[in-house]
Amino acid sequence: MNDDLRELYQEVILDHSRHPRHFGALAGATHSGQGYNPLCGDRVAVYLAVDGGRIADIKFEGKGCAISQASASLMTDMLVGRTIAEAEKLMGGFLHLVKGEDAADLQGDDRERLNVMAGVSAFPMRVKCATLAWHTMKSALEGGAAAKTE
Amino acid sequence: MNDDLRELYQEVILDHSRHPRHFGALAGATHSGQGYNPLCGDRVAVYLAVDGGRIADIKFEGKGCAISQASASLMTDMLVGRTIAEAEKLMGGFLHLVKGEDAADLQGDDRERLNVMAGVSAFPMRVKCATLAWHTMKSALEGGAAAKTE
Amino acid sequence: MMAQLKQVRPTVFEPPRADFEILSRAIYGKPLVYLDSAASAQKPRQVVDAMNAFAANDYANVHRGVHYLSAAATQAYEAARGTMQRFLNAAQADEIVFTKGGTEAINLVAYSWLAPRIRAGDEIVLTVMEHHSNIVPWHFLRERQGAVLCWVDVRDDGSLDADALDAAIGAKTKLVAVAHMSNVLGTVTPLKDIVARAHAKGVPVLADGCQGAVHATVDVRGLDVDFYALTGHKLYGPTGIGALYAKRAHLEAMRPFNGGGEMIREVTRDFVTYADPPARFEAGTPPIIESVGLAAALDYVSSFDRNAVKAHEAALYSHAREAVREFDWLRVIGDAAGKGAILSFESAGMHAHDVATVLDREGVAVRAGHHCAQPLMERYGVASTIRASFALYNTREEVDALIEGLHKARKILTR
Amino acid sequence: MMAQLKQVRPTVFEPPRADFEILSRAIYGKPLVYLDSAASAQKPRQVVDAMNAFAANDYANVHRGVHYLSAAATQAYEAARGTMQRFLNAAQADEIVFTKGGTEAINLVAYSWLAPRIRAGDEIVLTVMEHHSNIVPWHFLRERQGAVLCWVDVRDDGSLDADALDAAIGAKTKLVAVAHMSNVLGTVTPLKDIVARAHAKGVPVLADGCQGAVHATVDVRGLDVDFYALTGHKLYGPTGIGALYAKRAHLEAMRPFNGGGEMIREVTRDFVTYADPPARFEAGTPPIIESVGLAAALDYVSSFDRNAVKAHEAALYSHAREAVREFDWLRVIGDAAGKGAILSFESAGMHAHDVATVLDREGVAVRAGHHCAQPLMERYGVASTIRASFALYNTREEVDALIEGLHKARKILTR
Ligand SMILES: Cc1ncc(COP(=O)(O)O)c(C=O)c1O
Ligand SMILES: Cc1ncc(COP(=O)(O)O)c(C=O)c1O
Repeated sequence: MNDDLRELYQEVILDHSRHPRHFGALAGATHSGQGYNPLCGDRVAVYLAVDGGRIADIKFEGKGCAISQASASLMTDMLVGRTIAEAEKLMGGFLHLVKGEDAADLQGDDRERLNVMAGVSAFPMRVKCATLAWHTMKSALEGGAAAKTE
Repeated sequence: MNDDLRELYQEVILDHSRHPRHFGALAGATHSGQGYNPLCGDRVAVYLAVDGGRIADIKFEGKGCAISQASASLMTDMLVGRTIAEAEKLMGGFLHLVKGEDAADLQGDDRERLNVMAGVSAFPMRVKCATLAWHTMKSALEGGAAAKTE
Repeated sequence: MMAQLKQVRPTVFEPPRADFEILSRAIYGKPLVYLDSAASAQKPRQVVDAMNAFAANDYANVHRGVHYLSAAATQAYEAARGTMQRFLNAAQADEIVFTKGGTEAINLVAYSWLAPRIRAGDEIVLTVMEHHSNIVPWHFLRERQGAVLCWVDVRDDGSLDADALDAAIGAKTKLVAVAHMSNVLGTVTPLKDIVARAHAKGVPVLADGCQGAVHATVDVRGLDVDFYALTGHKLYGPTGIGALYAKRAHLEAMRPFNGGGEMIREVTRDFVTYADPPARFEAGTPPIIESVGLAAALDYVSSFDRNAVKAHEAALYSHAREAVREFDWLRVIGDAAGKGAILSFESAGMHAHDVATVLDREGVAVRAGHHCAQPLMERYGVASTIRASFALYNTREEVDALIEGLHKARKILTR
Repeated sequence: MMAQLKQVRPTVFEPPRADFEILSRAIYGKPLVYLDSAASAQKPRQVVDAMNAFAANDYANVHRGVHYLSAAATQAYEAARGTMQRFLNAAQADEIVFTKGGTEAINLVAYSWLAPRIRAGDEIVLTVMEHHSNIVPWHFLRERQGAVLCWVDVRDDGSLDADALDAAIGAKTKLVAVAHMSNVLGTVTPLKDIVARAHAKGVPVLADGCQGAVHATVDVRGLDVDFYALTGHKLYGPTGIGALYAKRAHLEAMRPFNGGGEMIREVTRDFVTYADPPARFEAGTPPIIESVGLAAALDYVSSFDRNAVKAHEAALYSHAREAVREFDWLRVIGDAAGKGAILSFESAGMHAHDVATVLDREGVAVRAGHHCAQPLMERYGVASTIRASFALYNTREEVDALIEGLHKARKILTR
C-alpha cells in the first residue's frame, strides 16, 4: 500500500471519521458557524459555549469525507477547555501543518496529537477538506459569517 | 510589376475609378438602392429610371476603392438601355466572373467588356469590393433594401 | 452484401492510444488511467499539430485584413464553421456561432434570445439532470425578470419521462432546456420526441449537447432542435472554444450579446447597427487558433466509424457495470437503457473524495463531486458521486484498473 | 556606474526573429513583412511549446477534480493568474479574471458592474479614439437603459486633452472608459492623470489596455485604475483568452455575467448562490491551455528589457515616420508626442484597400480599414486608413520594404 495513503488514512483518522467526538447540536451555544466546501459538498456546523474567554463546550455536525470529519472531530477534542487566544494559536499552527508549511508554533502534546493530520500536506487537493472545520470555528469565534473553502 | 496586380489595376479600371461614368444623383428615379461594405467603409448609391421594363437611365454615387468605383461605373455603362431581364442575366454572369467561377452565361461583347474585372478573382479579399455596386443594383430592382457585403 | 456483413460483425475498434501522448505518462509511478473524459477529453496529436501548423504558417487576425495571412486565417476560421455545420448537419454554415465554450453558448441563448422575450410568470421547463450551465442562466432570468423554472424529474433509473416533460409544458412556457446526454447519469434523452412535442405546443427547445455531441452523431435538422450547444474540449478539441447551433430564423431575431469589433455594421457617436448573424454574436477577436483545432478534432472524431466507437465505449461501460455488481457497498446512479459510457456511483461508508484519492494514487483519474449537477445530487439524496467516464482511447484493462482500485479503496478506507 | 552607462547607451535590441517561425515564410515568393501586430501578434515558439508541453503532460479540467492531472492543471491555471497579477502589478491574484479576450473583459464590466448601477440619463464618458470594443458595450446601456454617452474629442495631432476629459465628467457620470493606447493613432493617454481627476469627482475609470499592455509595463496600482482590460493574442499569446483586472472591492460588488459551472456556491431548484470573485465571473470550463500560453507569453515579454524593446519599436516608428515625410500625397493620422509604434495614414487619390493590396503582393502585411474605430475615422473625415504597426520582432529592413511598397503602390495606382 502506498505510503502517502497510509499516512493520510491512519487508523486514528478513520476512527475519528467513523466515531466523531462531540457530534451533535449544542443547547445554549454562545457562538456558531456554518462551513461549506462547494467543490465536494462537504458541510460542517460548529457550536460553541464560550464562558469567560474560555471554550467551555463544543459540538459539531457535518457530512463529508473522512478527512473533513476526522479533522472536525479532532478539532473539537483539542479545543474544548482552551482560552480563545490558545484556540487561535492552535488554529494557526494547524493550518501551517496541513499545508506542509513550517508549524514551529505547534509544540509538545498539541503537535503530537495534530501530527495525525500532517499527511494531508502530500495531498494538496485535500487540504481544504482538512481545514473546513477550522475555518468554520474561526468564523464562529469572529461572529459567525458562513465559512467556505473555495 | 506583379502580373496579378497589372491585371487587377488595368488602365481601364483606373480610368473608370478616376472618371466614373454616370456619376451623380438622378432626378425622377423610379428605383434606388444603398450599398455599404462595413469591412472597408465603401458606400454606393444607385438610382434607376425604369420605363416599360427597360432601364432608361442609371446614376450612381459612391466613395471607395478603385475596384468598387470602377465596378460601379462599368456597371452603369453596361446596364443602361437594357431590359430588367437582361440586366439580371448580366449581373449573374458578373458575379461568376469575379469569383473565378464558370461565367459561360457571359458572352460576346458583354464578356469582352466585363473581362477587365476578371483579375479580381485572384484577390479573394477584394471580391466584395467588386460586387458591392452590383448587389446594390439588384436590391434596387427588387425594391431597395440596403445591400451589404459582409 | 458488404454492408450487411459489416452490420453483423462490427469493426473491432482499436483505441488510438498512440495519438494521445499524455496517455503513456505515469502518475506516482503507475500508468495513467484517464477516466475523466466527461470533464474534459485529452487532445490527439492531430489537433495539436493542426494548431501548431496554423500558428507557424497562416496566423493573423481574421476578417478585417486585406493581406494574405489575414485571408488565410479568415478562410481557416470560416472553414471551421463549415466543418461544424457538417458535423451537426446544419442547413447553413451561418447557423453556427463560435463561442468560448458550451456554457457561453447557452448563456448566449439566455441573453440574446430569451431575456428580451420573457416576462414575469413565464416559464422555462428543464430537467433535474441538467448541468449548472443549463440551469444558472435560467436562474438569472428568474432573479432578474421573474421567470419561473419548471423542473421535470427523472425516473429512478435516470431515464427521462418524455410524458412528464410534455406535461410540464404549458401556456406560459417559453423554452424547454434539456440535456442531450447527462454528464452524471449518462442518460441520453429522447430529444427528437421532446422537440416534436414541444413544437406541437409552439415551444422551442434548447439542447445542451456538451456530452451528447461526443458520443453519437448529431443531426440538428433531423432532430429539428432550435438551439444546440456544444463545447470543444470534450470533443477532443482545444479549450477556449465551443459553438451554438441555432436555426437561422432564431439567430436573425436575436439581439447582440457582447459588444465590440466584428459584430457591428456601423458605429457612430449616437447610434450603432449590427452585423448579420453569426458575426453579430462573435464580438472581438474570436478563438482563431482554437477554431482550427476544433475543426481538426471534428475531423478526427469523424475519421472513425462512429458506431464502432460507440460500441467500444458501450463495451467498456458494460464491463465496468458488470464488475461493480459484486460490490454490495456500491450504488450505481443512472441505469437507463441506451445510456452513454458514464458510470456514476456512491459507496456506503466511503466518501467520494476519499475513494478518488485512493484511485488517484493508483494512477486512476476519476471525478468525485457534484459534477455541476447539484439538483441531481439532491434528487438522489447524495452530496457527491464518483464518476468514471469512458472515451474512445480507453481500454478494457483500464476498466480493470478501476475495479482493482475500488477494491483497494475499500480495503484502505473501511479497515 | 554600470547602471549609468546602461542609461547612456541603451542595450541594442536584437529582434528575436528565430522565435517566430512564421516570420521566415514567403508570401507570393517575397519574404513576409508582418506589420499587422496591432491586429494580432505572432506567437513565439516559447508560447507554442508551453501549450504543447502542458497538453502532452498535464492536461485535465480544472478545479473540480481530486486527481493528479486535475491538480496539475488547476495549479497551472492559477499560476497563470499569478503571472498576470505580477505583470500588471495587481495587489492580489484574485483581482484577475480570465476572459475570452479584451472585448469580453470590457463587456464584463458593462454587464456586471455598470448595468445594475446605471439609470436613464446617467453618463458614460469616453473618447472618440476608442475601439468599438470600448464603445458598443456602452451603446448597449444607451439602447437598453437610457445611458448617455459623452464623447471627448482628441486634438488634431491625436493627443488626448486631459482637461477636456475632466470637463466632460459631471454629476451624472458613472464611468470613464478610455484607451490606454489607441490602436489607430498610437496615442498613449495620460491615464494616471485621468484616473486621479476622475477619482477626485468620485468616478471610476476603465482603461482599455489591449494595446497599452503590449508596449509598456503596466502598473495598475500605480495608476490606481479601477478596471484594466487586456487581450492575450496581441501580447504574443494565444487567441481565446484575455483578462480583466478590477479592484477587489469592485469585483465583490459585481453581479455574475455568464452562468454555469465553477461560478456558483450552491444551486438548488429554487435559488442559486454565487462563488467569490474571480470564480464568480469564470463560468464554465475556462481557456485552460490558453492560460498556460498566456503566462508563457507574459514571461516571454518580461524576459526582455522592456525599455529596450520600447526604444526598438520607437526607432522603427521614427524611421517610418521620417521616410513618409517625403510623400506629399500621404497624410499621417496621429502624431502625438510619446506615441506608440503605430503608423496610420491616408493617401490622396489612393484608397487604403488598393494600397494594402499592392503592399500585400510585395509581402508586406498591413491593415486597411476603419480598425474598429469608426467614430475616429469620422473625426478625421476618412473612411479608412492604412495602418502599419511595429512589434518587437520587426526590423529596420522591414520598414524599408514598407516604404518601397508604398512607392510601388503609388506607381501602380496613379499611373
Ligand atoms: C452536460 C454539460 N453541459 C454543459 C457543460 C459546460 O461546458 P463548458 O464547461 O465547456 O462550458 C458541461 C461540461 O462541463 C456538461 O457536461
Ligand atoms: C484598443 C483595443 N481595444 C480592444 C480590442 C479588442 O480586443 P479583442 O479583439 O482581442 O477582444 C482591440 C483589438 O482588437 C484594441 O486594439
